[in-house]
Amino acid sequence: MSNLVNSKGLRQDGRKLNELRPIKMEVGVLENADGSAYIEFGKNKIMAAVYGPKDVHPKHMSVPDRAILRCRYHMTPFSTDTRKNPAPSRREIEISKVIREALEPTLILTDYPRTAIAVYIEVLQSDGGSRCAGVSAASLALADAGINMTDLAAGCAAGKIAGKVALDLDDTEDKEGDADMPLAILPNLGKVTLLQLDGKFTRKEFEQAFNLAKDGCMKVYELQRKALTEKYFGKGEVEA
Amino acid sequence: MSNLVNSKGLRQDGRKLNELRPIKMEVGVLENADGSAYIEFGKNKIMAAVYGPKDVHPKHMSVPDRAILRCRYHMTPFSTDTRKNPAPSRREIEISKVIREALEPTLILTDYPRTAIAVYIEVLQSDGGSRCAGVSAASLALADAGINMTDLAAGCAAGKIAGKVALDLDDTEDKEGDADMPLAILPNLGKVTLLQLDGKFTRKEFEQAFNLAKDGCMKVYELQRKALTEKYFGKGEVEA
Amino acid sequence: MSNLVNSKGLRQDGRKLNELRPIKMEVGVLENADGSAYIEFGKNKIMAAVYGPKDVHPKHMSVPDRAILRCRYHMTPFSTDTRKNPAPSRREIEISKVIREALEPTLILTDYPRTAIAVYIEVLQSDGGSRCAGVSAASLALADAGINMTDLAAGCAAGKIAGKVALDLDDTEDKEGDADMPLAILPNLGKVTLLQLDGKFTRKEFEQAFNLAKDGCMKVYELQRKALTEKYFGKGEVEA
Amino acid sequence: MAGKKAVVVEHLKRDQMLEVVSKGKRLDGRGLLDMRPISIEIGFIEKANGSAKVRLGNTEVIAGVKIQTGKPFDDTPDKGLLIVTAEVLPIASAYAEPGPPNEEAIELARVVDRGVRESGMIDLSKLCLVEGKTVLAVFVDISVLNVGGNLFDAASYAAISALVSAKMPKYSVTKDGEVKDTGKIVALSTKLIPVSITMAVIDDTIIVDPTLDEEAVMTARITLTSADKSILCAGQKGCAGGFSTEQITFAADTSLKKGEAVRQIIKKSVERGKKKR
Amino acid sequence: MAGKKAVVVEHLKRDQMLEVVSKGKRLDGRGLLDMRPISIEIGFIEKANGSAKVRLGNTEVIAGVKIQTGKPFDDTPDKGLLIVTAEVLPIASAYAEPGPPNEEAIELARVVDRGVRESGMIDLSKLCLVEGKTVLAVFVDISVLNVGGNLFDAASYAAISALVSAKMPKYSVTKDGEVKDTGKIVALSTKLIPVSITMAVIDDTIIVDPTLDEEAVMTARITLTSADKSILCAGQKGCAGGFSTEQITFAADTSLKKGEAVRQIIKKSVERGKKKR
Amino acid sequence: MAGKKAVVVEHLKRDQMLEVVSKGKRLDGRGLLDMRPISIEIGFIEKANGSAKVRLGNTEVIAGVKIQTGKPFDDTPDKGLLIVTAEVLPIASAYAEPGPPNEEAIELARVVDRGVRESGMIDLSKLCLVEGKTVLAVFVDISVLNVGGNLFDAASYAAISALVSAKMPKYSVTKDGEVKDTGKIVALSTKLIPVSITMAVIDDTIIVDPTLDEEAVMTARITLTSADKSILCAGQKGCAGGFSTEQITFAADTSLKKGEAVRQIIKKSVERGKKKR
Repeated sequence: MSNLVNSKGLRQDGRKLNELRPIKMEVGVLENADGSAYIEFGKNKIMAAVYGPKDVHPKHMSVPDRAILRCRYHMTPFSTDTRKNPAPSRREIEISKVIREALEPTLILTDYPRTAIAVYIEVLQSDGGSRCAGVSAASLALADAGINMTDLAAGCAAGKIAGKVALDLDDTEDKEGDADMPLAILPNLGKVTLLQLDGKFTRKEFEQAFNLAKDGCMKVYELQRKALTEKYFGKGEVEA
Repeated sequence: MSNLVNSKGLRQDGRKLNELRPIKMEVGVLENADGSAYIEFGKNKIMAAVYGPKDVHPKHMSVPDRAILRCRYHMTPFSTDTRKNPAPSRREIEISKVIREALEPTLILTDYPRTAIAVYIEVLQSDGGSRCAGVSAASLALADAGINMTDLAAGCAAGKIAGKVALDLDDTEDKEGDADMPLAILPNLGKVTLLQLDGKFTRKEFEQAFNLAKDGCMKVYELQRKALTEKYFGKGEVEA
Repeated sequence: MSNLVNSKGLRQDGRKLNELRPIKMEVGVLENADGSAYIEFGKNKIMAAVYGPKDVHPKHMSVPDRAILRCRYHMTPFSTDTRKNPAPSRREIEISKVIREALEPTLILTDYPRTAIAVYIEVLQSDGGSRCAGVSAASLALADAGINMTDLAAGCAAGKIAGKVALDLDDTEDKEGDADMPLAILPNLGKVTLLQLDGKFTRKEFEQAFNLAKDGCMKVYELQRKALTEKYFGKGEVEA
Repeated sequence: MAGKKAVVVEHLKRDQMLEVVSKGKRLDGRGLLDMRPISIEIGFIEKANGSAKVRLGNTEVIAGVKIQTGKPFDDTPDKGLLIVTAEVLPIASAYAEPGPPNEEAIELARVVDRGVRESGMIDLSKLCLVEGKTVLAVFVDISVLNVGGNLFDAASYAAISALVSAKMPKYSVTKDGEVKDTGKIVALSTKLIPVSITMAVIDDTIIVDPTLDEEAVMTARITLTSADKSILCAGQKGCAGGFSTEQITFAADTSLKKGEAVRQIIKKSVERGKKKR
Repeated sequence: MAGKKAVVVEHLKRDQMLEVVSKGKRLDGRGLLDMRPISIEIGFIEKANGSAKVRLGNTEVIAGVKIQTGKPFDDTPDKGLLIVTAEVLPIASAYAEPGPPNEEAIELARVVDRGVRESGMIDLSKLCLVEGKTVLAVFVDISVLNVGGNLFDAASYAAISALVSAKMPKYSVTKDGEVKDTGKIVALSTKLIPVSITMAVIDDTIIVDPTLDEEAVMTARITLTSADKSILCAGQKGCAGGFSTEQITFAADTSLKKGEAVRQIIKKSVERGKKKR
Repeated sequence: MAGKKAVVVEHLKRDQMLEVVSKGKRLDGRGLLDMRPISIEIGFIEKANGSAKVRLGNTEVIAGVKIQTGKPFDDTPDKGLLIVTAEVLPIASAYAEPGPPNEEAIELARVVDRGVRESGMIDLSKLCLVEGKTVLAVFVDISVLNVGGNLFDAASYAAISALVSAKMPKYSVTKDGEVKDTGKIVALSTKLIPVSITMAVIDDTIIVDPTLDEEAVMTARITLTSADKSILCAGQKGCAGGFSTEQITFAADTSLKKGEAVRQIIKKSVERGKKKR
């Protein structure tokens, strides 16, 4: 029924079920932004930038004892197989919200009263799992901006293809597969701050996928740390 | 040519030409609203709520010596035969305006300087005459909110079907009939505060329809008083 | 290939290559506006009005040491061959910008700190060259409003039809021709403040067209002066 | 929006206005039921199928009619379309802002639309070319050039005059349902000339055709449109005040009476327009 | 938007709420994993193909289902359409403003949509009439009448109940691809009853079905939808806080367990609704 | 929007900038008519039909080309569509806000569009598949990643490079007008490489390719696009200042001359891109 996994247990791009796609991260890629990062996650190509802390407009939106966090996840018209209408879709609005909520627990917003911190995530090319890669890039950009943080947020999804739980689905696997569960975790705080589920899991598969995605997040976290180290002490680009 | 009135002078739903549809009113139906009312007028099912007096945003819209009145008449997407687009139509915008102007003369807005009073009318199911029923429900909600008032506004339409002047047209009669004239009156102040006309009346028919609609409004007014009495002294629901 | 120019070198409406269409200007045509002007330029019929200097809303948009200039170029739905959608098109937004930039150097905006001056150009009927005619009318309206100015802005286009450089293309010539270059100049300051180019010119044709358009602008300028003189000393309407 | 101006007018002119109205007069010398002078210029927009520029006192309005082929609505597959829009251009008043139509402009368009539609002046079923597929769409776009009181009537007269004088291509339909422009020009077929009359209540007295100043102090407004000498076909009450039963009756009589006079003006203007062309 | 209210609640009730939760109780007397009373009225909107009015505690929601013919999406020419929208009506809360749906309303609609779609309760390929040309579009429009905490579950129960009880015309397709209403009424074919269960974290403790006050102090929220006793089909974590791994596991178990109870309530309500009609 | 920044720049750098320009130099060491370094990466977006990432100084822009079937406009039934959009992404500058394109972004898109369209580099009549029914639509979407002065040229080079290197499916049309993807990939047919050159006036002197700081003090801007060595095909003057006649003449000459140099860079980048793939 599905040719997503072959007889050797390999996926269409040759990966094993528990294998991540190739990942590349770079911190500090944009000149104007206060902080920025670029991530390639399989064919996903995503740029994240942070502006702030800065004044809030309109003023009555500011909060006396902390910064407000704004987040936009946005896909460029050329990022998808069929051209995407430039106006923000309902999907983009929802993802902007869950990403903001995934990032907020990492930030010490009370250090910046009455200000706004804006996180912009631009998907230049998308290929399944862009919200997870977006979270990871945005967290790097926040660190690059020097915002006080208690942890990084690292994102990775797991799903089900051809009846099997698998790590990090690409576009085809997402569309033709059975289920997808994007996750973001805060490795040091031990918290799950993004979790969504599309598709059917038995109770057991749910647990398997959750653990697999968590492992993926930890690998992403290692690369994030490497990328930050490279930026501040090394040559600035990391590949997995 | 038209089968809206049969040989016995009865309409498709069995009503006489000068007969209202069944009416049900209830005051204080919503928990969060400062005032609220629910009306069934034939198959119309309408919820009205009042919030305020409250601060005005943006501030420069406030008026130093009185409250501003806001009004939205809105149809839910499932309220009409064919699904209604959720965005406000020009029709809804116009009706919101004429309803606001029908209600305003009943309110002592000068008692609430620099504030806003918001009236929201939600048509859950519509069946001809919804603007009149909406006015009546909104007026009850204003009373329920304890806003200082000099009168209630009571609404009812009269029209022309099969060449005959008739009270309170339903959807089919409105669409297949010859004319419709929605009315709202202030019974104690003796004022007409809503009047519209769609369709052809001779001068005499205009007068007949006007008087018939006025009689209808008076019957609605009696039910409004009953509903308010029930709410504050009795069991809370009235049927006609 | 093209019948835009006949064997005698005349255009479809009988004009020579270097001839303007009939022009009519009138200053002070609208009662409410602080300044206004009407122009007929061929079949173009354009009304311009100025409101201001006036308070800026929202306030934070105001500039402490000068007035801000706002400009809207707008086509009525009936102004074009095929009905124009009433919503502002990208074309109208662009033209509004270039017209504002064409007018701004004529105004002593520092004389009106913290205020706004609004210029509205309404194309009632369009026929090629409406942006140039719009600039000319707007400049008259600004003068009529008594805004302190150092010069008038006079607009006229030149283009290429049937392989020949020609002055002041009409709609058909614009669409079927090879190139169009709208221009606006400040005759006394000797500045070009609007220039656009659509279509192919050799380097030499560019120069010819530019000079031809400049001559056209000078003729328009003479009519502008006449119209202002007529308004303040004479009978108020000028024809060319 | 008009708040600030209204306040000023009230303080300066309110008493004065009430006084003259109580004596049966108006500040501009008119009688209570007199219209201001009406001038109608037919065919101002040559590129439109029909157009009219109307001056009613110092209110100025242009209406343009465009007739194009289009698709019918799903629930009326055998009828042409009538689409009326109105915009108070920002050139027209210090209180008009550019942008999408606000509730006043929407009400204006819808009241004009109602007069045209409900009078039956245009038989929409005659505008059907291929049932369910191709019909004629009649766009009536109204642009207010100068706001000077009583936009409803000025806009209505402009729209009606533009429609009555409209010309359009004659279309033919081939056997297999293709619509072709025959190249011939015919008049848009219209019956009746609906006429709206707008009245205002000032100091409990009804006046016809209010000026901008009168609108600032009126407590209620009513527009009643007659299809002919004896038929009323559209109505709209406005403003945050009310009418007595007697005032409604009086308004109905007044609309029929004054409407007939305006109908003659429109007819003559259209005739004059025909000769000019 | 809800900022001001939240602050007040925090100061007055926060300590109190944390205290009772730490003792395994709730301010309204419920146990930590108890739902509030659920009442479901089927068929409230007679004109809709299906409808349900749901009361969950003091949250009130109506969902209406409309089924109409339409065009399929280009990339799924053989499938019907499912379109879910949600609006928090301005009557529902002092913090709800009229206007286009904000991010909360969009998330609400999309989470409900996910539960319906991913459970497979509706076989969209059965809603295709003419491939690439005509399919049935199922609109599920959700209107929140009163905001009282846990909109996700109330909206979901309303939508599911409306769908399960929906009736629609039976269409036939002629040889040349024309779609005709046969005049017969059939039920919308549905399999399964997906049930969402929303949980919140207060003081590191998981509670089920939070009230408005509890939402004001919760640090994180999760909605997990089960397709049946053993299958999870949709999920959404919300709010600016997180869950531990153990809490996620616990939430999954809780969703399956509590979901089955709610499933029975929905089934009974739909049965009762059938008898009434 | 850029108000505050502009003020700061003026006070700090204005005098300095005017001084060096008066000596025929630039703050960054360039000569008056020198472009900053240009780097063009072809094919950065593998999923697009064509794409290019351009760096011009510290301005960074990506353009993606998507080619899809669509319906022609009514008035050009035999021509394909060219649609150019531009967005200054909010990552690109502290002064860029998310939202629908403002007038700057609209002007940017339209000036790029004009260069492509008026040069005739794409023969739109070759993109017609079935007259009046199906044509190819070429979308050129431009995303500005970093604002560093002279967006016009950077955006234009990105768009042109993306178009020149674009590949697309070969379509065939069956006898009864059905469009089919043959599975073969062909290049988008282009003639010419239009090149825009943007110049600014500072202290009455013309400079080429202004930086962000130079834009803050320039009094006028002009973009002239050449189709080849000797033909100018598009132009746009900007900013609230003017040009003398001599300056216009000089700008025309400069555009043709500098344009030819940039044309070679684009050609080479596209060649290099072809080899890489």
